[in-house]
Amino acid sequence: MLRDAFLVCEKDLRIELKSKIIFNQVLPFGMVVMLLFGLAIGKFDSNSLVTASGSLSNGGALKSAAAGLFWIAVMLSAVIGVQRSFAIENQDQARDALRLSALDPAGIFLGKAGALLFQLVVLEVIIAFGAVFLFGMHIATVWFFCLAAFLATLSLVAVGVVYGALTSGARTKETLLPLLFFPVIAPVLLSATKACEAAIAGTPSSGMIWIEVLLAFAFCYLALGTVAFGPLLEE
Amino acid sequence: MSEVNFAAIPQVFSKRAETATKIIGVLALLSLIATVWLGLFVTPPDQFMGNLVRLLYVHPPIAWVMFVAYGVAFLSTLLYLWPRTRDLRFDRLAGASSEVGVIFTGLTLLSGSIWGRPTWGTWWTWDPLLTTTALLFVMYLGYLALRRLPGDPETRAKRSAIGGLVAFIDVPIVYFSVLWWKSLHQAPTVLDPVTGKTYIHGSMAYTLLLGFVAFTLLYVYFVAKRYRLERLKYLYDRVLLDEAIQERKREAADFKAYGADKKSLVPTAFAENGPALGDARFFGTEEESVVGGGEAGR
Amino acid sequence: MSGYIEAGYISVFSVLTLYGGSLIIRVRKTEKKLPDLTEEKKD
Amino acid sequence: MDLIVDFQNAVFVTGNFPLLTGVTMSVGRGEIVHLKGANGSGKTSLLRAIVGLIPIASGKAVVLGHDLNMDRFSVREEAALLGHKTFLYDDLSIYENLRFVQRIFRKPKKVVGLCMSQVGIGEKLAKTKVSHLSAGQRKRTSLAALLIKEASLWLLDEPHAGVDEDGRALIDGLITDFRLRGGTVLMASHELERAVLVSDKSFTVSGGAVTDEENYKLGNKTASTLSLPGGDFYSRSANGVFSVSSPGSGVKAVFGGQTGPTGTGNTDVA
Repeated sequence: MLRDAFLVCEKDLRIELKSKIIFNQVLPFGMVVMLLFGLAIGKFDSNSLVTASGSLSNGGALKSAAAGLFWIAVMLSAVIGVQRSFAIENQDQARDALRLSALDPAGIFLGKAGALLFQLVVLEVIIAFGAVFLFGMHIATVWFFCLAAFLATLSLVAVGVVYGALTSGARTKETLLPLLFFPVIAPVLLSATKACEAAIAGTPSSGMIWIEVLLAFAFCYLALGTVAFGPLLEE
Repeated sequence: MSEVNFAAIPQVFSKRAETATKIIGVLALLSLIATVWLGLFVTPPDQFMGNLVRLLYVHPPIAWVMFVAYGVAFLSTLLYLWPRTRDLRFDRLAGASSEVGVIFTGLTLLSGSIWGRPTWGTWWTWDPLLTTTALLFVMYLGYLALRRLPGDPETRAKRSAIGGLVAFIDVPIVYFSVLWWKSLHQAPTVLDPVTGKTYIHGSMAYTLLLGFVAFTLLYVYFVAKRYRLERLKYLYDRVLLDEAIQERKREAADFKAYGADKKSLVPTAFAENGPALGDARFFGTEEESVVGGGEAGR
Repeated sequence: MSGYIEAGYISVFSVLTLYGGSLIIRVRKTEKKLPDLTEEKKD
Repeated sequence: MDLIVDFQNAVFVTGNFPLLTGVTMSVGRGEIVHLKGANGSGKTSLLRAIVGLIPIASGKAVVLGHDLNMDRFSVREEAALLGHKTFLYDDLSIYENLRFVQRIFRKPKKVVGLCMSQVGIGEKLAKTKVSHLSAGQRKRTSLAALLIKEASLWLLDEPHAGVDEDGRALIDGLITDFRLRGGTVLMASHELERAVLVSDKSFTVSGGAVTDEENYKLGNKTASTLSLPGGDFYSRSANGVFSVSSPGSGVKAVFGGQTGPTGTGNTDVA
């Protein structure tokens, strides 16, 4: 199973290396979202408008919402990442090739999830830097931020790959995936935001409970995906 | 015409079940009328909430039905997934119950919001229960959309079961995370209008109880109807499928008779039957071999 | 009574009526597509 | 002769559409079967059904000894499907695609180069992204993938479509070569002359069922010759006997006639 996972993961990453779709399209999309947040929310922040002379003075509204905005940007990018991950399998019916390959479905699930995890983590690092620059986000406890982000991404990826496979055969997959994905992922958004706020404030102990929620979530959905992926491929 | 042997199809809704559904429907209607009458005109206003207490006879029963509906849906999903009890009936029940559940979730939010406005002064508050309910509403809308995707019944059932399971695992996680979220923040104190501060008068208690009974009966009636609808659709799709099979067999027979040059070889079943679902697994009409058989399908 | 109560009752029961009505109509319609089904299953 | 494919009134359905309405057919080991039929008659579905990609609705279907009613998965490891689509990842090069296949099936690495040279893909071409390839080159790539799998049953969906004359000769050569090694082939093809050249018999598919069977071995086809990748010649005589011969050592194998496929060195039929 792990061998199969490794194979699929390597294949997906190699495709990304060649096509650079995530890098060239999804990442800029995340950036656009960040900028739009700045425009939409920064506007209400009278301080930053009035003191236009004080070059980088970003005001309270954006700064206090930075963690949440960061995660919304990541989630929006994640949906596109999931769609891309399954678009790969749908081109030229490669999905049939996977079915014919007699690879372990659990391995395929873990492999696809692993590749997506890696891509999303890279994406998050860059978006996080964006948040630091654009929103004036200052992370006091970096390791805690990283831990929370990793666990949250694990959950995003697990749910994403399950729903990606669930909808990838459908004609309406582009619209259906976000509808299914976002409500289910809501607790992850909440927990990740709270944990990251704790990291920003430099009080990891207060964010520990959210790490637990994220852990529980990631565990549940990774287990479910591993078990359920076989029937999902057989559509 | 179709060759489906209806006698061979196991009938789920017997005459008795249908009569029972009708009786439950009538009972539900009568008890609802009684609840409304008692709630609006007979019971006295509450000493704290005044006339607003009259929403008490509607909102909690609806919320209760919502929980029952999702509970039933979850149980039947589990029963479907469990290999020993795997049966399309459970899939249908899960679908029916969650659709009714979505309706009642919408009503819970609606009536709660209408009640909340005069009581708390706000249409909406980020209370754990409210937030969870709202997310539940969206989540199950997605689940219903997933159920509507085409595919043969077994595939659809499996797909929906997995989707439903994902959604259901989420419910407690959502609830507790929102609970902790609010308790970490200083939550605006939301008073629960049912507990503590309200004296439940004798007639009020009976009316509330009647409300619970009435809405539960309504739920049963709705689910029975919805289940029946699903079952009928399933049978109808099988009729369509059967016709499509006969059509194709005729095609094969034509081929035998007229040879490869005949134009009509392009399958017509595609064009004539729109997208619908069916399952040949239970067909009783496949006995005769097509190969070498020109008699098929007339 | 304040308008909230009327609004609550009317909205709840109209939604329920609409849903129930559409359900009954849909069942009827599908039954009509399968005429022999509902007739024959008495025995 | 042991049966590789044995279908008895097998029905395969997707959604409300009956892909196959009751197929009865049997294919023995070492047979090359040509599937004829109009577009939409069910040839592709039949091939996909054999390899276990479509759930069986009713009837009996045994492929390579696996009952599809019980197990649709074991077949997939032992049979190979050359689809109408090529099952390749557009963004990877030919070599990378084939490496993925080779690693999936746990074959030694050198097999990739071997199979590429067998289908005439040079080293330079191997580094090209699949999305840049022509239809013919894609077909060759998926043929190489087919070879890498080393299956005992080939299911070829329109192998001759979109391929130039050299490519067709290559495909026919590969099929014949495969037959020499005891392989079984089912091939859907509209290219009648080419299919007749390599096949033993044909099934006609219409209305989602096999409606006719014709035995090519019984003859009255014109004689023709085909050169194989190794320099051997493959020929088909007017009475329906196939033979493989090499310029050096004479006739290597003979098929057809009354005896069915026979092993190397059997030269007495013609």
